[in-house]
Amino acid sequence: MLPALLLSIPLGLFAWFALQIGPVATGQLLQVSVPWLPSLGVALSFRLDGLGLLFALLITGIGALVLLYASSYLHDHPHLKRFNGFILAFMAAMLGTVLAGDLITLFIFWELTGLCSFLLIGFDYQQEASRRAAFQALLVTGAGGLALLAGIILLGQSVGSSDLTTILNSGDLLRSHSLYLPILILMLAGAFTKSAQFPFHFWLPGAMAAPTPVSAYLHSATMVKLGIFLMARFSPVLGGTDSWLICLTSVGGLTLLLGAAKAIQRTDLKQILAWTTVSALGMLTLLLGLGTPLATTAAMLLLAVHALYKSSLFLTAGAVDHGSGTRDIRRLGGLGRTMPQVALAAGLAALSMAGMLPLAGFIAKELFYEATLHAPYSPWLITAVAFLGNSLTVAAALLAGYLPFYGTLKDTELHPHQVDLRLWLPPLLPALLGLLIGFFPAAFGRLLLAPAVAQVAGKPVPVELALWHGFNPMLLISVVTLGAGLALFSLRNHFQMQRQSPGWDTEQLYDLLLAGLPRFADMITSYLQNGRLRYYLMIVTGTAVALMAATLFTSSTGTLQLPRPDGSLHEWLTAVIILAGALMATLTDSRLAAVAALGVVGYGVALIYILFGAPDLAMTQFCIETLSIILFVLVLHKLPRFTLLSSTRSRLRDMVIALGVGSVMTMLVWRAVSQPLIPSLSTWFMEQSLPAGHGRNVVNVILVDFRALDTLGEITVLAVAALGVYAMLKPRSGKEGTD
Amino acid sequence: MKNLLFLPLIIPLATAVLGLLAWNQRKFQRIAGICSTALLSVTAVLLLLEVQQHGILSAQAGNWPAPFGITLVADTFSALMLLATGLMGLCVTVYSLADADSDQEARGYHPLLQVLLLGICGSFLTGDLFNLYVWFEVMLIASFVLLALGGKREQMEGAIKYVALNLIASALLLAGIGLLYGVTGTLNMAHLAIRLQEMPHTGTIPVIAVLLFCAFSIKAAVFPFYFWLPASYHTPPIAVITIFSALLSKVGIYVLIRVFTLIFPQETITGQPLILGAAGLTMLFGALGAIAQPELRRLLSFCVVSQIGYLLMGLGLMTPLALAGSIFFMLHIMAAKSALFLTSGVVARMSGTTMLKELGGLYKRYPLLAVLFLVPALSVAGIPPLSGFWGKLALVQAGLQSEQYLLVAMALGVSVLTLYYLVTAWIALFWKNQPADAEKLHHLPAVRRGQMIVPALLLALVSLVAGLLPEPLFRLCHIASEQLLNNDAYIKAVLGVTQ
Amino acid sequence: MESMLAVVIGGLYAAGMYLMVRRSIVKMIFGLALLGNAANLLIFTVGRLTRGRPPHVPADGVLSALPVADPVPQALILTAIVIGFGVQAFALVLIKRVYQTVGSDDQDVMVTENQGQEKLGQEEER
Amino acid sequence: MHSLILATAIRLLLPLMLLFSLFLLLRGHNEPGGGFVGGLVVAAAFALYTLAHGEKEGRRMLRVAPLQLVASGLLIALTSGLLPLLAGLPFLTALWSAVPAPVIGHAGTPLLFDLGVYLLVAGMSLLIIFTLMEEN
Repeated sequence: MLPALLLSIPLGLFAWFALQIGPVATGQLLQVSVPWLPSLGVALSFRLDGLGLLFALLITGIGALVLLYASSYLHDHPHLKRFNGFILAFMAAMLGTVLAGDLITLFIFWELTGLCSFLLIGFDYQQEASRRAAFQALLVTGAGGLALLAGIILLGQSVGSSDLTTILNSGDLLRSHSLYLPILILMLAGAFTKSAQFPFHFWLPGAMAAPTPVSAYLHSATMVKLGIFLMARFSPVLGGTDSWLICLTSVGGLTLLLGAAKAIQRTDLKQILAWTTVSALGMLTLLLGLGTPLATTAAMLLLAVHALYKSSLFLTAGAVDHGSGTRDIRRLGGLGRTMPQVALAAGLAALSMAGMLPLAGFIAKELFYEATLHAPYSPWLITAVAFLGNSLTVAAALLAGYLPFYGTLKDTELHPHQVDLRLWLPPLLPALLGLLIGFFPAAFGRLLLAPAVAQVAGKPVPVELALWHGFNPMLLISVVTLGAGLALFSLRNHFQMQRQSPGWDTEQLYDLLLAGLPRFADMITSYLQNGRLRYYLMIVTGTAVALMAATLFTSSTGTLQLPRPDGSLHEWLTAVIILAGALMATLTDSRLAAVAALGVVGYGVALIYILFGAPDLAMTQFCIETLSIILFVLVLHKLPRFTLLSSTRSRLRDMVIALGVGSVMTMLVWRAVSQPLIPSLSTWFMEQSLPAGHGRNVVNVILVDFRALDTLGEITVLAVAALGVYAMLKPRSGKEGTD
Repeated sequence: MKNLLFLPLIIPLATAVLGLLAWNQRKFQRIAGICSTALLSVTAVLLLLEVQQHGILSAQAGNWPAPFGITLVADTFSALMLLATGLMGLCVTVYSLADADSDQEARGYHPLLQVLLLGICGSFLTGDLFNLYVWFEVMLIASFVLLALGGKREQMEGAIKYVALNLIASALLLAGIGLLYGVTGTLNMAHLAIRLQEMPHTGTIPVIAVLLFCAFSIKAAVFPFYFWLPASYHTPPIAVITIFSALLSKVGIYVLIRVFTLIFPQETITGQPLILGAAGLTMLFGALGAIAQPELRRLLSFCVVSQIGYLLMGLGLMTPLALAGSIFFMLHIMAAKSALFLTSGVVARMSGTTMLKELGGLYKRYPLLAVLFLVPALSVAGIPPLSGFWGKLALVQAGLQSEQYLLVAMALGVSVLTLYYLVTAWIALFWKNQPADAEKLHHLPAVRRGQMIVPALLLALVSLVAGLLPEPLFRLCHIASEQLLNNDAYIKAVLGVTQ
Repeated sequence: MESMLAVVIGGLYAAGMYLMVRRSIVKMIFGLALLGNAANLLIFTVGRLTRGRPPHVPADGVLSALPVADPVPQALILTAIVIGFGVQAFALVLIKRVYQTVGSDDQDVMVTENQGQEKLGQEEER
Repeated sequence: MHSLILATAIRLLLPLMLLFSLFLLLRGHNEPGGGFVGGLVVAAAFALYTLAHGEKEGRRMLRVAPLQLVASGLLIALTSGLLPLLAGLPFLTALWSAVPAPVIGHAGTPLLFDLGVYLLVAGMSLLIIFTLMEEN
């Protein structure tokens, strides 16, 4: 595909979204909805509001940059076209999620982002690490996604609609609903997995196995922000409760610290950035948890600012890798001379990340501190957490944006070279945008931030951004933060030494789970599906009969009235003969005797049929029994003799089971025959047989006329049985026989 | 138009008879097989339309009035199942053109397939309980022979287990039908429904319900009755497993739904914990079984078991939404799972193995094949917007409405497991490098490849389209479930009277 | 007589069940045959017994007032017997083929479906 | 097995048994009997013949291949069910001749159906017996 044509898609979309800034800022809400599965109340529905617009601009804007960048970065990759396709699909899925106006629509696109990210993270599928990371990301976010599904269904059912506008107006109903807590937990499970919150954070650094453009796109601006988006989207209806506050601030704070601490222990550029992303996602969760208008404003600003500087840094990391052959900061240095534009981009982005004046990051950090200082509970603790996280972030920013470009090259084996425009322009643009926002914060705040914040807060919030607020506590903390960051940076060798001993992380838990699952499954399966037919038979029959017995004993009313044993001597004799035959068949160790015993049973049953008015049955039974005996003899003499294979113990066990089956059946028959007889169909058959069926043998008329369809099926069975015998015994030869 | 109801029986039976008469005319048998399945599909479409226009249809074999003669009934549910049967038959017959070897054909492969379809169609249409037993046996004996064709050791071992366990089911079924006749004096299902409504449900009737439930559950491969399925499904050729997995266990579920909504609605409600428990455990143990398998066909066989749990879930919940979800899920799983089976057959043909360890490296050279496996795999795992998602959505919604939280958690948890093992398999087949000592990939000739890929592609497309445009199909499923839960229309269509 | 036949049916089920769960597949086929007979006899019994009078219409076409045997269970059993015969014939030949291919009639040798089978049942029954 | 007496006896018995089987088939509608039992008698007759004369001779005596017998039996039964469709009646509806035919009384499609059963059962039994004997 032509790069220009390819780029025109995200750029066109970006331009369209940019045109909507004005209308949305004035409070317009764009909505389209088409019924999709009306039977289930599902509509494919979209709405463009402030929150969605902010995301949409980031998605399309950074998407365009990434596509441009990849056209150079992956230019000799055999699957570049596939890559572009995946990125565009991913972009569509992202847009669908952030613009969704219906719960199910939102979920569907949410899952699609996970799927596209699977393909993107595993893009270099030949590498084991890529496959592993892709699978991990899919599994973790997929599992979270299903929790989310349960959550949104409960949410929809509680409100009685899956339409987002309706839901966003039902905050009071939901917060007092009995299902509030399950809904919250399920939705947060989805959000936390997607946004790599503790304890699900590990998949994000793992996903760095993806090509750098993918990381830049997925892990800065888009996919990982979806969890944040979800929390922001539903904070007007789910937020504002204690559970929300505690859950989000604690998880966010923990993630923030964990990510930042891990970041400065890394030496790989992408790993550093990945862990700072985890940290930034923690900050955002923390801020959303606080839920004050101030915190919400800070969150939205930080979100935008982070997307800009982090995408820029990821792209520069890729450029460094491309131009020098490594991303290891211990080997790099002085790249500013060979690739000045990249160095400029990285420098600006790092300054924004560190929260330096006059970049956008500074404003975000000031707001952040202001929000934590005014937190609804333990403001000092939260501010301390924020301070620690920010200081570490400063150090990490220096590691990623300063160290590789200044000083001298540490590894002289490397031969860094300049990179082309398509590799340095994409990182430079967002970095410059960060600077631009720093200069014009008020316009940005009014046009983009305020509508988004209004959506998240559920009410209009005045947003007045300024670069300089004068000397206040926040500035003081900022300055101290910078100092602490510098100090941490100077101690970097110490931290990176620590890295030698791998610390414990929840990833090990995941690994343990993943390794344990097949083993557990194998254990269970080889226990249940053990290959031994007679256990299957025992379980199947045993369960069926046990269930029947249980029902028999619970469902019966009154005591069983045994039918009076009556009958003449020859009837009793026949019955005894049958039983004796059955007993002999089980006990004999001679095959011939067993066949004979079987014959005795068969003929005995035929006798019963004669005695009780069924000559047709008896005739058939006699014929069949005879034929069966011939077949048994023909087959059996080719088979081994009976031998005693089972131990006495297992034979006893089997006898108990068998007697259990027998007694349940006996009792069932007793019960059935003791129930009153209901007039059956036979009167009609008797009456109609001669006049309508032209036959006096009612059984035969039933077989060939009244219920001829049964007989048709029956003879089909016979035909196939014959065919089967023939097919099984037909010798294997190329030449076909005559029949 | 009532004679339309007989066509799904006449077409495959006549084709089978012609196939037997023309025993050595392979080409004729193949063409006849394709014509028959195509005709069957057309008939099913006509039936479906007819049912939508005129309501439930019934016809009396031999022109004897119900409940004395045998009734055939088509409602939306059975018409949908018939349509699925026709299409599955068509796909598998086409696939067999390339996949069935001459030895199989010389042993009557095509007529056997037709008899199998006959048994399935009969089971879907019949309104008579004993007649159902007959069709079950027709289906069973044909499946026995198809399973044993070829005579390899593993096939023989699988066949003996399959035969033994299914014959136990038949014996239970027969006893259950006999007892039910003894207690109620009738066999016609609509008539049974009326008579059982009038009778007190004490003594034998609940036991008979349990007995029949167990018998059908064996056929449907529900926990803990499913052992025969994984023990045998990995042994026959792919085309045979495909039709088995698509239709045989589904007939069991169909009959469970039919009998327990029509004849034993009361027992279904009292037995709800039991049914739902069985559903949950079927899902879970099926999924665990699939995870434990190092071989593709066994993995997919266990996957079949696992999905059956979801089908049973709808019956256990007994709400219109749940049943509609189950029916939708059933149709979805037929298409998606079969696409998966057929594609894995192509993979096996090309690689000469089905062991996951020995496979690999197909993504690079055959990206289309990778898509053809991935789309149905994701659909089975319930990833939107493929067909599996909607079925699962309906079931989960219904489960949450009925406050069956544990079961819903299980259904969703098993989804994750399904995603896990299917994607693991996909990675092993396509992304992973081919092991160094593996055989070179066989390149299949174009015609043969087409005959194998087109059916798989068609089924994958069905899953995709049913996912993107679910409404028409789902509405039909909803109508079907409404018809199932309101017996009156069925009874009126059969007996001509309301109760 | 029904009560006695119920015992016979139970006995047939028990014997059939016991034979089904033997290790030898040859015994299994005997078990199947007994189960078939048991099911038929069950239908016959619960369809209620009538001594001696088969469901035939007299030559003059006039039905007598005396009770006759119910023809419906008889027709069902006839169908079931025949189907059972077909299935049994097939199963018999299948067992022969299984024996020929596997080289044993011992069920416990037929466990190729489960490669890692050295886990259960090993401690038992040697 | 090559007993001369049996061989001769069966040669005489064979036509008689075949006649008896036809008798059973035809009277089945009114008295105990019918296509199924009749078919089994045919099978028994040929089985005995085969026991005496060997499997090859048995097949020769039967003239048609058992599988063809099975197929034609099924075909006849199916046809008897299809005929009423031509008259616009449901599948398997019985059609009867207006005037009673000699010997069998009323002739109708149920008789045709029973004939199909008869042929199929005979063919099926013989197919199995021949195949098993051939194996031995």
